[in-house]
Amino acid sequence: MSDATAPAPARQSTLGHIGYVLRDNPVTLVAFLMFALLIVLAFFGPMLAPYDPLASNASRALEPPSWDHWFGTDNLGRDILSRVIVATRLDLTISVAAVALSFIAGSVLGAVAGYWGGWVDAGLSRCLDTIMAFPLFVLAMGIVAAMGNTVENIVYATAIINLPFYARLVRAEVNIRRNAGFALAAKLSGNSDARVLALHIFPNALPPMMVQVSLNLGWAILNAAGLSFIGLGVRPPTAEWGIMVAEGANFIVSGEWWVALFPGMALVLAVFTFNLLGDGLRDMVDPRRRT
Amino acid sequence: MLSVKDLKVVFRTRRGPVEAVRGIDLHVEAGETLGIVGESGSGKSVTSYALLRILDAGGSIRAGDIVYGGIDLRHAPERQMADIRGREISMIFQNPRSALNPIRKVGHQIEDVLRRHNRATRGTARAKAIEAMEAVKIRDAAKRYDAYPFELSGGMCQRIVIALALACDPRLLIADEPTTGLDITTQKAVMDLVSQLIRERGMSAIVITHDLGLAAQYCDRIAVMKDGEVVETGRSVDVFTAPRHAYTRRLVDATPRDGASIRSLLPAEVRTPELTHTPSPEPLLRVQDLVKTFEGKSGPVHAVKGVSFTVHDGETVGLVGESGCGKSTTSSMVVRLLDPTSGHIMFAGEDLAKTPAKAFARDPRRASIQMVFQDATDSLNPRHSAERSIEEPLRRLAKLSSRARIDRVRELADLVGLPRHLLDRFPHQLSGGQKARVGIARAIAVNPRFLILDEPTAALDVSIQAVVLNLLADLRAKLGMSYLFVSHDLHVVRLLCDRVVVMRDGEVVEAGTAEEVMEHPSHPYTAELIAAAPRPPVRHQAA
Amino acid sequence: AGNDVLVAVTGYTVNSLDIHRTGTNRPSYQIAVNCYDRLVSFGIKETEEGLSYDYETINPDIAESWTVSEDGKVYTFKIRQDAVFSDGRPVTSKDVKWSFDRAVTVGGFPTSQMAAGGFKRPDQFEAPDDYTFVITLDEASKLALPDLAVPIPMIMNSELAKEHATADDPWALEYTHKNTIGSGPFTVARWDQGQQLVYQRNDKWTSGPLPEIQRLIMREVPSPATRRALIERGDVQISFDIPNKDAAELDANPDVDVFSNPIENAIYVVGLNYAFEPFQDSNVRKAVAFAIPYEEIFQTAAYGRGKPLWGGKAGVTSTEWPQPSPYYTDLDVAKDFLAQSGYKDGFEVPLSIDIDQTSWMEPTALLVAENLGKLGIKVTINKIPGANWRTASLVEKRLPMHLETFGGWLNYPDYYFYWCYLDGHLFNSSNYKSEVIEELVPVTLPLPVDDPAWAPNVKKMIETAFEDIPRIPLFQPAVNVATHGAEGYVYWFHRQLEGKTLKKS
Amino acid sequence: MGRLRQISKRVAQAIPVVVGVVIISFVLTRALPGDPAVYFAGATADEKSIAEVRANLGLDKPLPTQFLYYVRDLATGDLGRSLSTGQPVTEDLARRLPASLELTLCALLLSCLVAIPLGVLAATRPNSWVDHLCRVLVTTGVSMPTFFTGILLIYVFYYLLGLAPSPLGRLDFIYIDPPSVTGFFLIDSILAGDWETFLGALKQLVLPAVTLALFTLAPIARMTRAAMLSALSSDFIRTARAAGLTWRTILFGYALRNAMLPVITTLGMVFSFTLGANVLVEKVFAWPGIGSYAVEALVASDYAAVQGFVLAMALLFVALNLVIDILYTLIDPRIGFAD
Ligand SMILES: Nc1ncnc2c1ncn2[C@@H]1O[C@H](COP(=O)(O)OP(=O)(O)OP(=O)(O)O)[C@@H](O)[C@H]1O
Ligand SMILES: Nc1ncnc2c1ncn2[C@@H]1O[C@H](COP(=O)(O)OP(=O)(O)OP(=O)(O)O)[C@@H](O)[C@H]1O
Ligand SMILES: [Mg+2]
Ligand SMILES: [Mg+2]
Repeated sequence: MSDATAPAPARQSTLGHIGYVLRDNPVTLVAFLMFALLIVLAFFGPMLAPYDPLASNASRALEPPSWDHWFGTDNLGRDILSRVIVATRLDLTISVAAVALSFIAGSVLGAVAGYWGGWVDAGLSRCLDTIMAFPLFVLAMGIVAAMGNTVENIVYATAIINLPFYARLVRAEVNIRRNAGFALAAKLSGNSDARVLALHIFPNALPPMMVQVSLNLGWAILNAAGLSFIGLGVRPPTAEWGIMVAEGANFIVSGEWWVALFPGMALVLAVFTFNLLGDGLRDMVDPRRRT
Repeated sequence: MLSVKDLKVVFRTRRGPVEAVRGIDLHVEAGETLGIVGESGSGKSVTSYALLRILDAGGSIRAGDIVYGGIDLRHAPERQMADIRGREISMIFQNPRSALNPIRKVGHQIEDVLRRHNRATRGTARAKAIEAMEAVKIRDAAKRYDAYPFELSGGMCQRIVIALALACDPRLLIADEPTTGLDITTQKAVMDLVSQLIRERGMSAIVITHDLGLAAQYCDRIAVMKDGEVVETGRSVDVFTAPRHAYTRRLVDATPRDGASIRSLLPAEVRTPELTHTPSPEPLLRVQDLVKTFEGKSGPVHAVKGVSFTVHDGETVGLVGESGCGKSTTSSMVVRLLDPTSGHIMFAGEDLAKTPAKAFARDPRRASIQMVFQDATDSLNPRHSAERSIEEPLRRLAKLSSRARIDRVRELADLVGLPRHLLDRFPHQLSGGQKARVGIARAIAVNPRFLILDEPTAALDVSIQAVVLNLLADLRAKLGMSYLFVSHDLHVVRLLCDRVVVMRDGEVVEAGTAEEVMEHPSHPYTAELIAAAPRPPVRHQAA
Repeated sequence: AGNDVLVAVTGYTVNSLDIHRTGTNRPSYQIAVNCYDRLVSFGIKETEEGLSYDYETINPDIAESWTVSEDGKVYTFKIRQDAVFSDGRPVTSKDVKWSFDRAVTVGGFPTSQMAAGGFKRPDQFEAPDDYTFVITLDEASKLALPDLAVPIPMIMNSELAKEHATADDPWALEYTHKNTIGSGPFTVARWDQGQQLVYQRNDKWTSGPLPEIQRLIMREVPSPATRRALIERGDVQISFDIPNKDAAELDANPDVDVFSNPIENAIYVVGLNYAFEPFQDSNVRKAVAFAIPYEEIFQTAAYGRGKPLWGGKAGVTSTEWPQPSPYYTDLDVAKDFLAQSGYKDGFEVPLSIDIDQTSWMEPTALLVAENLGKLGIKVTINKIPGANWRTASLVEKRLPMHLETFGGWLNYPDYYFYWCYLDGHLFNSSNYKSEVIEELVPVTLPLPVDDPAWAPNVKKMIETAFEDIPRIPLFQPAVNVATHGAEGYVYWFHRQLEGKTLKKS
Repeated sequence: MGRLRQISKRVAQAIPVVVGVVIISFVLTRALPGDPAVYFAGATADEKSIAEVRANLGLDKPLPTQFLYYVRDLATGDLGRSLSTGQPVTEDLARRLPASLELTLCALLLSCLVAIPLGVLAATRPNSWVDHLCRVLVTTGVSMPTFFTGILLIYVFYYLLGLAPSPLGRLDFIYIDPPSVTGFFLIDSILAGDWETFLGALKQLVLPAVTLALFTLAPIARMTRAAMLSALSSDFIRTARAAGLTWRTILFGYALRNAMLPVITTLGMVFSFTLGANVLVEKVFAWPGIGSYAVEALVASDYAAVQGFVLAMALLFVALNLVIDILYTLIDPRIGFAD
């Protein structure tokens, strides 16, 4: 079509674009609303919690949900609602920190391997293969067991097992674009290889990575919860959903379902939110989705 | 035989319904070949899909009648439609390789169709399929039967697609751009085959193309489409020699042909006098014995085997040849994106080949050699706005302040004729011609002395191609640049270039002035290339 | 399952059939008690909690009678002539000698347990004829005879063992690791490591009335919730070593019988390590002892199972052990003590717990931490994986504050003090050293209980331990067992399920 | 031929991975905090007996020497002896691996049977409510921690409803293990013609397999949907439609087969991932598999067991990749020719 007749859609504002993405897909909208809720809880949780999440009260242990304690109390008489709310911050911190770490490290390694190829690529691929050859959860267990179960180590372990996914993804994305016209054009414009890689090629790998990020955020929480379940999680009395479920699990059979159910629901909801967030996030960072 | 009345097709999209086809009338007589021409997006493909009711999800026929041999195709039940497809009406598509199931043997794909329409049983299928393959002149059909699409050349794949379409002896064949993506010589072979088969079997056909020359050569009648409407129908020769509609005229004008000048491609209304450029005898670039050997998976690939040519200051040299002959590899080396295996690239007296490609980004001579890429879409960063893309070399090479950059970008936009309000758009929001302009603006932003154009118009419609070619000619005259123009289209090369270099299999087979090479090719390969290009009838300059 | 088959579930896995082998874990001790006989064994008595072993009574097992020399150093046993191994070979004193030699030679746990009774070298054991066995002690000890009734000095078929011995493995540890060669009431019919152990009654057993059940299947089910579901629904007849909470609740189920026996000579304690500077201050230790919320711990960690060990009368008047300490929960008193100490403003200390024992340690630690927080002592809880736990707490003794438990098989206070309060001894995880106790324990340990010096010595030890309070007693734990359709469960000091008394009901 | 070369190349590529795994597993086990000598010396061990145990275990030697011994033993196929189970590691693995594999494979099979049709359904109706519903359903599955799902299922189906058999591992005690041929109870019982045992084993398998399957639905369904969407929008589908092929042939014969390639890759990843997730499920269902073995070994610093487990996993992984490559070449003729 010629210039004169070309329909000229006005460029949408970023906010307008986000608005569109949200309206377009009801599931994404719900996911973003839940995400907002999680963020609010993470920031203001301690203020919103009705009780001190750590205060025990042996005389009111294992009470079912009531007006005083909406989610009931646990075996030490602590308010489960408060603990669930306060745990949000820690769980989000673990997953965000772990994902951020693996995102950064994986991006750098993957981009370098994908762009320069050769023995760097071969070496890195073998290393990643080696990591992937472990059942990842078991590897995380091993790392935490070896380094000690602190929050930092859980974050590191989670980051390490997530790393191959990012590195591979970025490697593939960079690899298909390293000879793309726009990369060559950027070189002609006087960009060094490193700049071309960092400023031109890598940002184009972001949309698929956003999906990975959101999946991994959920996965990181599950991972931490799993570690807690086998006793390698964060330390008590810290409120953390995984530990709460793991501890509550023992009470289900005796009928005290609320001890595990509510933190479990919070866990499921958070992971669910992150998993659903992916497509929406991708659409937001992808300029091609703008019309 | 087929008549279409007031057909309207609507797509549901993000921004509301799009009327892709807005009430067209067509009819095809028995034994007749109808050509549908028009530029990209004019609704040619949608029309053909509508005929077979295989529109994409979201598309629907809003109004109109499609009657084929007395059957109302618009309202026929799906079951009946499925029987008609392939047996009564069949279709071949552009890009033959992707039109075939990549993981199924081609013979089986033909069998699937044969058996679907009860033309063969399990026992006879193989023989029938081989027969169908032989009908499209596939040599060694029995052997090719077991081949997968990736094992066949493009031309061979297209023959398979044709065999698939003709396997059940349909009475109407629809060919949607059957030769795009094929080599110029293969293109001719395929078109000759199709028209021969149509004639032999007495079928009717609809040939869809954006190449007027091709349509004129192979069709009895032509319908010209624009923006979802048919603006003109008539006998091929009439449409070409005496176009009635202004749009048709513009299209005919823009089609490169013998004896045209570069300005004559433009619509008469906007034609300005051609600016002259005078090449100086000083050599600017001298390429000597350039060799490039790639380390391929199965041994070395000799992509370029010792190429030498010279470009003078202010001159345009055309580099022509079939796909895969080493044109792009040569230009990549000259523009210093690729290191040659051996040879010299003397530019303004210095050997550029001495500086490795890796380090050339920071070389002071970087700004003096630039390039416009074949695929405008691919060459623009999808995340950068047009402005940002044009700005990039200014920022990196010219090191201008941000104010000066903005001014310069606007100046460049005006120079290449890109409306300023398009500057903050992303590539996917621009049309092909607009993207090409962005690419050109970027390449000339730092005033290079030498510009390599790697098939800059290959992905464009003829009318946009005409505009871009004229733009390039004007820039050359205004800025005194030298061009190396890479192309496989001899007509285009002749329009723009002073001299032509013809390549084949990594070697230069012929070089000389454009006139000489076109009129009196000395190498048989050149002659073959020239013969393969479609030759539209010459238009009466009356109008 | 037929009428003579019983199914029991536990949460633990058996890793060897031989208690003498290095690396054999505690749950595997059940093989020693079910498949082997000893020279003597403890009797069984009726208690309010049901049947229990009787530490006071020592019955013949393989030995039909024994005599002790005047000086208490020489023990002469007569072996029963009708006792046979499960392969039919008669049990002789040569087998006893070989088994004892083995126990004192192989090293590790068996050897040190034997040493506790005074059995240290093979030359102490003699088999003058086939049915006489003589033990000569270096010095008389009241621990000698009871130590012969613990699982370690079991009697093995030495002939059979020797057939499987090699130069590298003279004690045939490889063979007994996977095979039982005893004369006990059961043999192992099937052992699927990690899944189940199937006992088959040994019909040739003569050391007691033949067990009523033919087979006893021990299933390993790691999840306590699943174990609980199984026993409640009656799919299994016995759930062994169940959590306190389940015990409390299963009690309410009329179909399920729950037996909770306080473990003799065992205490759950908070250990305060002298290597950690603030705990060298006796006022700090007392402040901690007064700050611990004993009742809440007992209710949340033990669900009231076991015996409270706090709030006792001041001054030690009895030799009963364990007995309540004079400490109780009073934050004001605690604050006073802390104010008198050099750590008025509190301090920070990690409280370490064992991952394998979280069920009681975690709630306890949380409650302790919460209350100490009120004194200004900032406690962080540190979970240590099981493998590391022993190294850190007992071998390196480097945990400033920790939860600990020790249970002595031999039910004497001085035996407990020997392990837990003597400097350098394994369970003295507090690095505690008191002149008084260092002096008293070695002289008291061999003394018979009726020796006039014994009771005063023991009282003095207890007094010192309570005053210095390096280990703050919390409560005496119980071992809980639930049955559903089975009877005859007997509580044993070794805390293993003995099959010979069980039957279906 | 190209494919054979491709496969042998793949095997060759696995060698550095195996070497890497050997090294990492060694380093990881030595980095574990516990002192196995102390742990296994027993309750009342003293310095001397701990030293004895340490010498027995060869832990008194310097690390490089220990590594050399380890490699030497490996070369002879000796994985050492697990301290916590007391068995040679090879025997442990031989017994437990089939249990894990049986569970994992059944779960994956179940998952595929549900997820692939779901994905196809969603792909044929993109952005419809069916699509959204599928997405929400499978996402819910993957959002539930497996141990939570497992416990919930036991509570509902065993404890409350009494529909499921007691979660007691692979076979209730009223049955006798089938004679071991493959180690897979389902297969072994069929081979033995013992249908009762087969049913028993199947019943035990249902809940854990469902638990795992729920967790793996999402990646498979989503990949199927994406691959189907892109396959359905390819040119060859249009050709097939224009040729009048039936919708069934197009959907299953053409689109699905092309979509299988990425789905198989995903399956491979899900498989190795599931083997890891097994750890938790096995714990909940008392499943005597390799996952729970690894957890116990890790917590007990049981060097030989951890090393053996990791090595077995790596080899399994390599084998799995081989199988996937072979499947790939079976489905896609392009593999092994063009890269
Ligand atoms: N699936 C679709 N959804 C929305 N709009 C569509 C769809 N397919 C085609 N269109 C619109 O219909 C119009 C006609 O498209 P069509 O493919 O028929 O053009 P064409 O003439 O075949 O062009 P070309 O030469 O590029 O193949 C275009 O403007 C296009 O944007
Ligand atoms: N990186 C590479 N590795 C191996 N072979 C290559 C590489 N790049 C190009 N070739 C080969 O070199 C030959 C020349 O390629 P080139 O791209 O220069 O052709 P071309 O004339 O530009 O063709 P087209 O008209 O299709 O663009 C081809 O056979 C191609 O397969
Ligand atoms: Mg088209
Ligand atoms: Mg090219």
